[in-house]
Amino acid sequence: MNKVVANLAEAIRDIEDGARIMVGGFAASGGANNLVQALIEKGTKDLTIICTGSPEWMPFVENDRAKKVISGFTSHSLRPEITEVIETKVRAGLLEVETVPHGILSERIRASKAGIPAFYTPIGVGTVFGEGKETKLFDGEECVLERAIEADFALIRGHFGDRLGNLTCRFVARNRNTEMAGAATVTIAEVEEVVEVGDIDPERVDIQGIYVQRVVKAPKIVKWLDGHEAV
Amino acid sequence: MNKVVANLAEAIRDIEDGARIMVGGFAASGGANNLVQALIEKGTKDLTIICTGSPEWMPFVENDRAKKVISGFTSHSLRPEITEVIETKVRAGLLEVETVPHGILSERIRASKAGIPAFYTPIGVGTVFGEGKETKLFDGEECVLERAIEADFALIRGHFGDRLGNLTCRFVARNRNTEMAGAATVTIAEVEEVVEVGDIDPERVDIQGIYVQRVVKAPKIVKWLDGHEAV
Amino acid sequence: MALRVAKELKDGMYVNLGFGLPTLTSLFIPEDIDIILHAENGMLRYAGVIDDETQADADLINASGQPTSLLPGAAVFDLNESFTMIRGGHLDLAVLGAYQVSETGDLANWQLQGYHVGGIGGAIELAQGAKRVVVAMEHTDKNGKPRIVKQCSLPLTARRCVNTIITNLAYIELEGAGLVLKEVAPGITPEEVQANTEPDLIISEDLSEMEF
Amino acid sequence: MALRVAKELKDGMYVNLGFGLPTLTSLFIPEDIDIILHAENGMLRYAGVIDDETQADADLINASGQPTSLLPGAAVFDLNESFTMIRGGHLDLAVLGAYQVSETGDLANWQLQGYHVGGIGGAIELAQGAKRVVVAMEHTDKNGKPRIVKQCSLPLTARRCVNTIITNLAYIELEGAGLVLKEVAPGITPEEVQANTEPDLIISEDLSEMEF
Repeated sequence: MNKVVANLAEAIRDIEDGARIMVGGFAASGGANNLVQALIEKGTKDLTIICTGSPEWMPFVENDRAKKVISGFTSHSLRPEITEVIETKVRAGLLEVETVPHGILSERIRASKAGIPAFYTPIGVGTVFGEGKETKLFDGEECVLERAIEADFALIRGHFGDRLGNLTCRFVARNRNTEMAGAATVTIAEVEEVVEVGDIDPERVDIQGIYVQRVVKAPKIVKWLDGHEAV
Repeated sequence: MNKVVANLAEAIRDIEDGARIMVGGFAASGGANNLVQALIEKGTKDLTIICTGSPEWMPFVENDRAKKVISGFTSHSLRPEITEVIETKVRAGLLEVETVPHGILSERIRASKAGIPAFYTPIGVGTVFGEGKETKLFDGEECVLERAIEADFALIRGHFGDRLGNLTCRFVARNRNTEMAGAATVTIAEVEEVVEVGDIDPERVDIQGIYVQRVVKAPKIVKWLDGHEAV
Repeated sequence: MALRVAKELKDGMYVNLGFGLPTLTSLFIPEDIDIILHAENGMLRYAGVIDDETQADADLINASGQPTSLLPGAAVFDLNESFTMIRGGHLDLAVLGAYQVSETGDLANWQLQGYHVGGIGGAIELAQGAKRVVVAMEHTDKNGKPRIVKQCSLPLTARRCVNTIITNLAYIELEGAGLVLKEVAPGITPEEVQANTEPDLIISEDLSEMEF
Repeated sequence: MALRVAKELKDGMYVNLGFGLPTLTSLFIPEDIDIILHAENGMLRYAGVIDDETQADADLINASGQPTSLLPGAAVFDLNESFTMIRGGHLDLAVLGAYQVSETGDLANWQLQGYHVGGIGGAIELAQGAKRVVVAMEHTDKNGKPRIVKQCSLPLTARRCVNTIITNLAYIELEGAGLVLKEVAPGITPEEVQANTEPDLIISEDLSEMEF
């Protein structure tokens, strides 16, 4: 068993137009920036991007590769001019957006990974986030039914990885990487370092190899929330 | 903030007759054996015990302290004579049992911790485990509605613990301890060693202090599945 | 305002300071008590913002994406665990920014009028999940219009969730009877607060001046 | 029987060996391939059972509660993560014991007739969640009655979940057409297998003798 592939292009070889893609990361931490860049270079389009916010969907939206963005932040939290650009695209029918609360998106992704087709939550009741959803009372509290969200590929970032697909994550780089691993048909992980089997402490495996199909070594790229890259 | 209490008796001081209690552990690993023993000594009765199997409910059932057992194994997996004793109690109306698949119990406990009142699952459809439950089709597959399960107290076991309630668990002693921490109104953790704040690596906190109300130092007691204690 | 918010923080509390302005509060927490700050991206017990980017670690950022550091007793975890904490009612207090708060405690803080895009982030879960919700905001918007309104005109984040409003002018509690003005900023009269507030305020019998 | 089960294990597979008899299989896994054994109590890539209790670590036990050890590349995790793996369809193969299997693949392996108590454990999730389910059991019960039946008389674990049955007498695949007898144990005739099986068996055209 060897899940390590030679390069980024091989890692994303079978991602085709129209695919549904989960992208890990939260602000500057844990983004699969190399895999995303490789996918932009490949020219794959009409993608549905499921992610935390602008750092993950920006490359796809800027390059007109996204058909739809499902995210906690479909606006840009720091740059109003980018928000205006996105809003204009949406009004022109060039882009579809679905704004989903961070934690509900997280739970829907985890549900997909965990074989839970749907769950109830009070989050969103009485707002646009609960609109049009089935409701049910639990102990007198109104709840809405939320569905698991699936994808064809998950692009995630780890720190160390081995050929069995076991990964560690640094500090808050865990963020959405842990939930997305295993929530898509194929999970592809870029890692800072490929280590020998046995090098990762069994108690420090943050993402178990069972959820990961491919591992590729790629340098850490840090993009701060305002868009500038770390030196 | 100091969650460390002086002794076992103080840790369980307010557990009263009729309480619903989650008890961590799976076979010989991670059981809150000291807290359970203290509760038996206190004489608290009519308890509902939510746990993995016989190692956790045996002390309560043997001493007639349990009104109900909710567990993946309500029979004894290795000792048929104990199974007969339990079965006799159930038939005599002295004990109520609810056999719940391990993973569904786990998910119901986690749901309680995570503010999810209910979820759907295909597990149990067409068997006694799905009987009498609401059903719904998702993508053509029949699923049953499972409710979160709550408790008044969770008795769990950690390895290291600090005064903020942060805990580590050794290897598979994570088992149900992680899910039960925070799923009850009050979570009480026995630990092998109380360490200084800062001694636990932030990346190795298995149970975050936010879920834990009390910590008490107590020696490790290993009971193997057949009932004998380790020397 | 941040100073007044900091006074809400008591020993032993688990607290989330939401995106933007409220994160400033972390700079004013008394050092002699244990306040455990929760960052929705996966941290408990983090410290203030690191201004020097060369000292920053991108894997130690707060929910606003700013570099920070961990205090002794910290824990890091993933987003799902983080929202288990929030949704499961494990936080004692959430401090949120707002565009508008209604007299019944409805909160609007995620989307401008007429937009399709918006940033809800974790605000909705914090508003519904925390045991107590404090809104910290400027009393009026940039056009001088009240942000405390009878009914929110902007898309709602959550209904009936706000317990306390702290602004540059006042400290207001939402109680069964309505909006109770408890404190005014130094030099501000209750009449000035009312003039900048749409719904009627109940003036507390023990109205005092804000202390920091 | 355990030897025959071991032949089902291929390089790269994630496999759960259920409570009791099937755990023996872990002793017969070829050393030159990567089979990742999953234990429902929270381990991936564990080794055989440790017989000497003085060498045992209670925090390194398999799902049957027996002491084991971790191989290089192992991971430990909690029960919830473990069942996320099982229910989410991440296991390639589950090998389970059984009291009865029906001709449509219904499985009964958790409770005896007329009992109120029983041990379902994780069997139901393994039966419904694994990509492929192999049952390993004695062909007949202690009274010589068939365990492969038209309809299970015992309480069901899960419906239509079994893909393959391996017994001391035979290797049987459950296909659309019915129960297909693929292999017989050395010295056993298809007629002897049929005589100990309640539903009619389809004899495979390439019926062979079991190899180990």
